[in-house]
Amino acid sequence: MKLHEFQAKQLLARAGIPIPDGRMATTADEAEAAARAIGAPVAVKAQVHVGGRGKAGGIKVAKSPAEARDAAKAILGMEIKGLRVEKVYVERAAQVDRELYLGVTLDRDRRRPVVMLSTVGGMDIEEVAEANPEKIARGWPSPLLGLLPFEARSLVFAAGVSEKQRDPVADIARRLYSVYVETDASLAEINPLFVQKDGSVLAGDAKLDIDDNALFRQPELAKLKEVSKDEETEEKARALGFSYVQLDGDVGIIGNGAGLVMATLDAVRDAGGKAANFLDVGGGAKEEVVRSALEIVLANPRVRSVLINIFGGITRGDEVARGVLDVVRTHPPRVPLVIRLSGTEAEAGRRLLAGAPLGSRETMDDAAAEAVRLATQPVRA
Amino acid sequence: MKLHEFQAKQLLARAGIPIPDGRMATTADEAEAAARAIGAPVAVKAQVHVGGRGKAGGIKVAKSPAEARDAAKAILGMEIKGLRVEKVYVERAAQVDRELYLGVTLDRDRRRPVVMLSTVGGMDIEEVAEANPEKIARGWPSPLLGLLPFEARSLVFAAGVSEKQRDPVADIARRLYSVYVETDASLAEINPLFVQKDGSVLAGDAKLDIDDNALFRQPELAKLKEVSKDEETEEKARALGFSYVQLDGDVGIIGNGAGLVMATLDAVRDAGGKAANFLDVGGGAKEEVVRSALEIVLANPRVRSVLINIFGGITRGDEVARGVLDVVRTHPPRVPLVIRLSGTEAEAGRRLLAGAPLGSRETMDDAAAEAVRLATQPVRA
Amino acid sequence: MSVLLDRDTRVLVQGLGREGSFHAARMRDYGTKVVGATKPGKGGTTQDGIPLFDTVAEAVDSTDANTSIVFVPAPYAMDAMLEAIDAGIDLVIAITEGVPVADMLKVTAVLETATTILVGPNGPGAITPGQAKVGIMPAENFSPGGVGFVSRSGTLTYEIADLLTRAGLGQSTCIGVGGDPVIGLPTPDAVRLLNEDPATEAIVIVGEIGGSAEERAAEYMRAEGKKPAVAFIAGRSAPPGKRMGHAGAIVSGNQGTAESKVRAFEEAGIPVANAPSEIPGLVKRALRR
Amino acid sequence: MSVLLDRDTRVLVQGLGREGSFHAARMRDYGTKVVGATKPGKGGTTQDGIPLFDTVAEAVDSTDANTSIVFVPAPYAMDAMLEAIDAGIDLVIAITEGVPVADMLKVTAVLETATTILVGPNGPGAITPGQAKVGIMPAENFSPGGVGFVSRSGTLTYEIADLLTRAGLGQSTCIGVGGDPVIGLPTPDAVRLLNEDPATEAIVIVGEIGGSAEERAAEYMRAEGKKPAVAFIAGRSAPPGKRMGHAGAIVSGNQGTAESKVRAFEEAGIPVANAPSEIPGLVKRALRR
Repeated sequence: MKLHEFQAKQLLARAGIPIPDGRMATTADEAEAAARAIGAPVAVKAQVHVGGRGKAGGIKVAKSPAEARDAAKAILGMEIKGLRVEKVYVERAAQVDRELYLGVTLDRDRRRPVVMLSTVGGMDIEEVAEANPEKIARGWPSPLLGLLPFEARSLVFAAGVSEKQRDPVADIARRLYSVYVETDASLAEINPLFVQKDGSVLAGDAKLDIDDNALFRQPELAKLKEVSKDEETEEKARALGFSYVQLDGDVGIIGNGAGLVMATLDAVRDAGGKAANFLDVGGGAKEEVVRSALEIVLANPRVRSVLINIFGGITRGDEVARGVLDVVRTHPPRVPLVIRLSGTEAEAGRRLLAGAPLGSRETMDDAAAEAVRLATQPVRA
Repeated sequence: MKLHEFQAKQLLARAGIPIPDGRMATTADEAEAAARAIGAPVAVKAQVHVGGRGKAGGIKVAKSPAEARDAAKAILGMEIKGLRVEKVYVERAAQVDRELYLGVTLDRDRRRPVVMLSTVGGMDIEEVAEANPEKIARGWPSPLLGLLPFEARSLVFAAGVSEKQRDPVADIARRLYSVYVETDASLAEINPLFVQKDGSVLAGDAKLDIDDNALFRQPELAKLKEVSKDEETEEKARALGFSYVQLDGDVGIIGNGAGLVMATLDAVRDAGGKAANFLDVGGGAKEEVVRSALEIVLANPRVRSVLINIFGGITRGDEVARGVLDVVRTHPPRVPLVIRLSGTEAEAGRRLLAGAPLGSRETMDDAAAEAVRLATQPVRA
Repeated sequence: MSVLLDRDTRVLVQGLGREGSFHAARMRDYGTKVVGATKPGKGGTTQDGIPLFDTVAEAVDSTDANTSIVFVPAPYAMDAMLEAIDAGIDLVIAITEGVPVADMLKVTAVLETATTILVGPNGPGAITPGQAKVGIMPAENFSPGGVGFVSRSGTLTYEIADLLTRAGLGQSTCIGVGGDPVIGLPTPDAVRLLNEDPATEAIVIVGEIGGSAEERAAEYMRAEGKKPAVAFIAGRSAPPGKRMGHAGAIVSGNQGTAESKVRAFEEAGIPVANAPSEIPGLVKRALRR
Repeated sequence: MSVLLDRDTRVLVQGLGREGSFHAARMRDYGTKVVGATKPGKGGTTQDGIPLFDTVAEAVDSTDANTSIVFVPAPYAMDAMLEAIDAGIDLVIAITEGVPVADMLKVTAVLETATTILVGPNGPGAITPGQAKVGIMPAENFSPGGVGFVSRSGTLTYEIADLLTRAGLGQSTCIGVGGDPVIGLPTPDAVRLLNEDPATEAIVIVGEIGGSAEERAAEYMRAEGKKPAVAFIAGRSAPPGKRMGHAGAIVSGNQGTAESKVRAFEEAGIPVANAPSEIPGLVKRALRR
């Protein structure tokens, strides 16, 4: 779950990390008032859950409250990577001398958090990571001890932070690490971390992604959850215990188990088609589950055929078949269905499906090929 | 550093441990008002930094505010183990069904904290520990992980806590452990932990000793430090960097290094005498240090001779001798002095001391014997 | 011979709720020795004929359990795993989905200094066909034999086991390592176990996009491989930057892409199947059957 | 031969303040190889001819230091010890007084899985006379020989070393384990090192009231002792319940009393001196000289 910059900054400030004075605004009027209260110049910044808003024009500097009003007018309602901007954060502009990068995330291979610090922060940090990884100093604190003072110190020396900023940056690194731990974050990032002309250090931007699995113990953060329009379907699926990702093809996919569904997507592509979505129904595939899954998949107007790939494990294949039959008979879908059952009692299941208004195939490859073929046919009236 | 019950209970309450409603009082009037506010019956409890106040009459139950007034009048000003009671804590009386014991302290041998839980809590827990140690369940949480839920659960099962109290007691154990860690305690104890007639669990008493070495990072607790009259000398010594313990003999002792001073005390006893104190001046033994140490030792009217045992290590023996000579000449002490110098340049030191108004001996045993002999002579006019 | 599980495996069930008791029964049906279960407060009683204990330590004392399977809900899973590790259980298999990453970081830090092997969480468990099953996989799809099999995925494991079984290729031990970003026995470690197992003649490695476990497994096999291996990577068609169910399947930069994994296996001389259906053929060719 | 320290000891000083630089000079005077010191921000420069480094890791890389001595103030001592452990230093000797117990509990928990030996804190350090001194003891009182010597106390160590030296009894290695309740190398472990050291012919164990380290050392020697030992316990005359300088010297119940310690040594056949002055005689008798 992603937090907005202003939410993340509040958490950083609570942990003692210096941030610029700032206010939220949802209208141009509010933005102007905020700029007046804070004192110009200010930065007016789109609050959306995607990266790259700077390059997309979502951040403007305003020299006066009136300019802040204009900036907010321009940014509010703008679309960034398909997301509509509904809030801006108005913040006192920093006297930037240099931009550092500071981030904490998971290093899967080492099974430890990794703290990254670089003196070449800012918008192009991904390119730095790619082209000059040595410019990013890394440290791997023990999850049992936290980021120790000597580790933070080693980082600022390794990154080559200037003498004057060493202590404050090491201090901020330790505080950011605490935020990472205390909020169950999967990512905690300050980029850029400003060094101002007077030598002071200030969080320019802040990113905080929270581990969804830990929201049960982060009730305050869970309340901040926002579902943007294009995430509504994924959210609906999640509420049903499904995992859904929208893609840009036309073959709807339903399966049980993430790996199996991914393999199904691959099979569709290998058959020359393109999947419209990823949908993992998780454990079990009874009637109700199949019906809800079909509803979600068919809500996507681009879907022209649906491929159901179920491995009857503990759940028997014949039971699954009965569930699917029930759905198909009572709520006939608008596009052709192909089902492939495997595992326990799959043959019995396939026998039940014989004659039903859907295609049944024995292997994943055949089923994918059939679903792709059906997607290219004219839509039924 | 010891906290009073009421201070410890505030910290427990802050950590979510249930405590009875209570108020502080320093006069009988206040105690009566407190009892009225809380609602009788109440317990009126002396707040002094010693154990065993219950057996000494420092706790009285009052059925009405008027009784609370009388109880406070009786307890305030009373002496418990030499300490004058200046505060009482007035607290709603619990409906006690059973008394448990719960404590966290250091297990030196295992180098881990030890959590102890027993269903035979109350005033005689020390005797239980002695006679029936198996009645106290123990757990040793990792200092890196804290007291984990399963460890708290194991404790309540091992101690034989009744079913209804298992979850609340395990919960209180984990919270008490957090208090122990967060306050840098050397001891965190709830004894008794009341099981009330309705089955609820409540901290009857609370004890919290804080590691003096950690007070630098516990500013809130450091403020609670109280020096009682009989601790004033020890406190004064501590401020000078000395370590002083009052004993009940008549040979004053000054030495450098805790082990050496203890050995000196032993030597005095082996020579048939009794030490008046333990005083470790720590590193170095220059003039000023010797003077301050003598002042502290001689403030004890029972002292009839003083034995100074200094190991000249990095500090040279001749320098120490000069320091002692200066003091003896400018501030002649009221009782005879015996000095024993050893280590670096000890012989040179002894040569300097020859002829000075003090006894000088080459070995610890001889010096102790001489100091004991002098202590038994009539005091000089 | 086999790895992790065999006829002497003695299983303790942690979390005998609906799911736990269902699978405990299935494991017993398979012949696995289910010797006890923990249910705090119910110690001394039984459920479905399984002796219950208040704590894992007590259960181990009474039953000599050497393996545990964890079904407790995610918020309590870390505690359950740490309790099992603390009690000296040799093998802990965690089925629970949705364990916070921070909890798993603590658990794996503790594992570094313990003798316990943890498989999972968020996996189907492990099975040595014909000997013991400690997991939730449908046993029908597995058969005894010489193919060792490591997978990050649940149903895909069953699918591939089914394909292998139908092709006459039985399995030595199948290990579902789990789909989470932080797991107890990552793919390279599981592959190492099979590589060193005399009963395993060939190894099937089923990976997914995300992370670099497959790359590390390929690297290990290139350096130390004693037997033929075949790989499959699910998610080759996934667009970068999208999560596909497993939190682990986040593609970032070049690392963790299907291409990077396929290349790593190819460089290690390990053929990569384009579809699960190709796996049995590749295994047979690798075994020169 | 000797334990902990020898001619190849290469010392890094952590905390080159007033005390640190004073003792660094004394150690060099003794012939100890002081190869560097940490002073964050001063890396690349020197102080009193000692090369300075920003971090312990850098210092180890540049100097091959295998030992460090910690003088940093108590609030930062845990960090310094953990930094040295993290950098793989073999032996860390912590002089610092007043380290919080909670910090030491963390450090000793980390030590359990590290290869580093920590001596101290709150002790005088260690010395292998004639080879290396890593500590604050006055070197004049020590002389090379065959008596291994473990003590919880500072000046008492010097006193006894002085007595031994005057009696012609040189020392193999003297270890001041430190007076705090939680230390890196408790007396029994230090005794074990000396017991297994071929250069040590006899062991002197100087204890104090409080804790049960002496009892455990006696137990160890009873079971495994390969050479004669002599003990001394300071604080026999201390009244129960009083603290005598060292926080460790708290007598609680029967454990940790002088009586309990003396009895433990006597049961292990180890003579206990009534005064430091008796120690050399007892050692000579034990060695049958």
